[in-house]
Amino acid sequence: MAIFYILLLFMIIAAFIAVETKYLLGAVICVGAIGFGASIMFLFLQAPDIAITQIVVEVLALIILIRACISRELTFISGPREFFGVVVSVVIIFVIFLAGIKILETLPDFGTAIFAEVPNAASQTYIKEGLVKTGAANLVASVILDFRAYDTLGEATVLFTAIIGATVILRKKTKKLLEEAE
Amino acid sequence: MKGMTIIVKTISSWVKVLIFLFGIYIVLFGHLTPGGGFSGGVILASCYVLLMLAYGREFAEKNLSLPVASKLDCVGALLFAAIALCGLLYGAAGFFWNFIQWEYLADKETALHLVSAGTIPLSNIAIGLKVGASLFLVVLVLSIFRPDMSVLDTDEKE
Amino acid sequence: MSIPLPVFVAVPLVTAFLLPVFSSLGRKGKAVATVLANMVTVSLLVMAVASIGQSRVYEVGKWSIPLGINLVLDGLSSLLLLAISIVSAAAMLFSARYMEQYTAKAKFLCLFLLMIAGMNGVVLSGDIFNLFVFLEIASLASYALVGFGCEHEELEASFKYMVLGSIGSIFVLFAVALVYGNTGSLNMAYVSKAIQGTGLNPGLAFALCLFVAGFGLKAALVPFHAWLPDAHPSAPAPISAMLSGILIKTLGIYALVRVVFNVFGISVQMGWILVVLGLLSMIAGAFLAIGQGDFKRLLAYSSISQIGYVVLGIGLGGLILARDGNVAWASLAILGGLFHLVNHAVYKSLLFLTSGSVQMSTGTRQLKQMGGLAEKLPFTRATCTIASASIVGIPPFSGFWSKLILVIAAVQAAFYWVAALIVFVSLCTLIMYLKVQRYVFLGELPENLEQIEEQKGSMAIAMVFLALLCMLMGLLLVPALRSNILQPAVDVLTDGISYSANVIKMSMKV
Amino acid sequence: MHYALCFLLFVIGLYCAVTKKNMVKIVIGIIVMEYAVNLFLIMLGYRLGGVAPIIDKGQLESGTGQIAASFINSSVDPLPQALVLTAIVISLGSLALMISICIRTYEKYGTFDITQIRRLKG
Repeated sequence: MAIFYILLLFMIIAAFIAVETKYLLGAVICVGAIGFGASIMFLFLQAPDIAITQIVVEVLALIILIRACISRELTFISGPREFFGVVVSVVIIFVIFLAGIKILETLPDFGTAIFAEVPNAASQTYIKEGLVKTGAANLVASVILDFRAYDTLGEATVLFTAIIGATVILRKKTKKLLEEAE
Repeated sequence: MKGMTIIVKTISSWVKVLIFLFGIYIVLFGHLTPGGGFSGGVILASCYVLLMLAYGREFAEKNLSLPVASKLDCVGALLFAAIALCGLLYGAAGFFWNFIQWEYLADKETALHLVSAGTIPLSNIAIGLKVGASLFLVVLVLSIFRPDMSVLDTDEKE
Repeated sequence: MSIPLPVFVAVPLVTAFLLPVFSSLGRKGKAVATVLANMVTVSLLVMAVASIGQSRVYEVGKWSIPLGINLVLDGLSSLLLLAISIVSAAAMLFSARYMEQYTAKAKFLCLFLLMIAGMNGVVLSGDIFNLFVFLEIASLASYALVGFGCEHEELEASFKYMVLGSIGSIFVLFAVALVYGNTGSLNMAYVSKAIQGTGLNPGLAFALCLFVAGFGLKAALVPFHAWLPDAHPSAPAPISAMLSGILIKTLGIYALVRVVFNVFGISVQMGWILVVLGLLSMIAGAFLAIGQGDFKRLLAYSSISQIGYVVLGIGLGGLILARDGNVAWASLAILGGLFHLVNHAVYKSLLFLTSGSVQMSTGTRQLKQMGGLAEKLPFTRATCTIASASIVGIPPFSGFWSKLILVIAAVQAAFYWVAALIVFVSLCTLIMYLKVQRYVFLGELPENLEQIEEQKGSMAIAMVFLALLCMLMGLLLVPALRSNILQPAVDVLTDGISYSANVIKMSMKV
Repeated sequence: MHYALCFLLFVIGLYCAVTKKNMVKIVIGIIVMEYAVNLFLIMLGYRLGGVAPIIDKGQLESGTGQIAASFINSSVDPLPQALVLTAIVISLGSLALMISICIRTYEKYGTFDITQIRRLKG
């Protein structure tokens, strides 16, 4: 149990450094630290598929982010650090954090999963009959690709849209003069 | 950008085979061991990105050029949509109906074998192909884009 | 004949996956891609008209309700499907000719079809996480399409739109996580059953606020409207017609209404929140729009105020329903709101298409640099006048009837100040569109615009198709048509929570 | 208490995305928010002393092929893991699009600072 606190604190400190540092590359590396902390956290939360995906997606995200800010001369963020704005936002964060504690009390506390209490939750049938109904031993794969396969179709489309969007925005010649059109 | 030092190049030339093999293992055994279409595809993409970083973009382009990668992306997506649609046509049952319904589902001998989960391994392969190709495509497109706009004409054939 | 529901999403998706293959085949490939895309949108229109007014449940993968995902077609979603297919058919037809001035047309058509598939997925889905996934598809496609021209303004507008849109989507995802944490299921019918059972604890109330904030960001209601006045003008004309005409309605208002009325159940406070949001958007949109010099920015601000009408109508209906349960009055107000939603989809997209054709001919969007285009662009002038007449609310056209219903509903429910505000804002809209007519079409022709000529071909057909619809929409109120198009949608909202009972009953039959 | 720390991470991301002036910093804020929501979803499904939801030879009773009772009441919830797998790849997709817009804007404007990119009114 204590490992979760350590990892969460590590991630919060890394997030705070990422937000406040003036050195752009440093901020990107702190985001990498949060990602790796999250992936270790997933391992301890018994989610191996997510840990594998998270680490490798984290590596690719780091490469994409570093691509955006490494080859730029402007690696330092100029401009004064206005003191008043920081204090106000820290106070707002603290208030929202307190409200969050009260709101998140209604959830079942950390160790007890929700699907155990709810009488006919879907997850109970996933675990009991997942192997019989879909034949997949990895229940997460059976949920992704058989019980909720429509989500994964949406998921593949999201990635497809993002790729086509990135290619469209980074294309070379964007406008043609009208007479050249026909 | 001719890639990194000789040490990185030699190591990455050995390691790339292992990464690729590991990615294929994760995709194929997705329904038995942790992993699956997404993790395997991302690992395949990271193998190609390693090549690109170590040897520079031209080398990576020779292996998997931009038009080929976008074609693979579309083929993977179409394969996955085809698996979904033939669930619909196969006895007009359901959109994503698992139509390879062997009787193995009930008995236990063939339960935990490689070919034991109907359409799940097929869609794992389709998703792995698609995620791998499209993530490599993203990193390639981002690295090709030069401010002086010299390259990147994927479709300026008009 | 009952069309299997996933076809509405699968057809545009499969075509979208095919289109990038055409992008490298040169001019012949581009023509084939355009024809294919137009065929898809027209077939979607035919399927939407064929399935108007029906209601059924489709379980994906033949898994019963709590296990798998189910697609729900009821009165409200068939009305939205119809509106989506009308606007996208016209915009696709328009973009066949208009997009000649941009490169990478096959990729544009692919993103356009993905946006349609995302919107169809949002309207049909019966599962909140699935709603989030398809909401993400439609928004990602629209972020890329807003920045399609890669000019200075377009890139900055699409970045601002993307940042606010992503924050909105993350709010929705956090709310879905909270709902799953409190109720244990993701299916809308089972979630609303669990909420009726346990009542609204603080966690679910916070989830409801996050939903309202997330979908409000997508619908550009006033506190969250910062991105709309930049995103819509800088997008290419068919895209800003789609964005303003239908995207903010399906991603924003439909999702908000579905979650508030059918999943959480309307309460007096939520009714007041919707009415206040509607009023704020209505007034702020109108005031900001009057001072605009840019044609499309004026249209974008007027979209914010018209969205305020729709949210006001539906919020008023919800308030009446929650406060004193008078279903007749509430259904009249909701009828006004929904009818205005469909009307606004038609004539706002027509206005953006006309602004696109004016921009393509004259090359500028500034009202001050135009004038006297009446005889140069006869088609555009006729359609723009029809659209302005119906948005302002001149009797024979459709806009008048929906505003009339809203005013009657407000007066009937003793909200006199709301009715007064509605009339006042429609006066401001009148001033706005008189200004547009004066600057663009009347007045003297500047010398540098002597030799411009009208764009014939598919652009004119699309505009005429929408203009005809503007005139005929008034017939929707005829009892015969109303009872099977508008009334089922209103009934879905007025009987709120029993949505879950209907869905489970329908799924039992299948 | 774990949920509250996760929510704090979410709020830090929101703060960074809303108040920072540098484009890459705003993108970093959005990524931190995505991480926080993914973590929150997985923590919802966790069970004390739980087991990963993967059935292998050990959990199958040899004779009947039924799943061992110990696995059923100690397995972690597979549903949030399926949602998070989708959410991770969605966040990577939107990150790629945002970074491509940032790079293109940097090429046009020469800076990442949105105060200097204020061509648009309103």
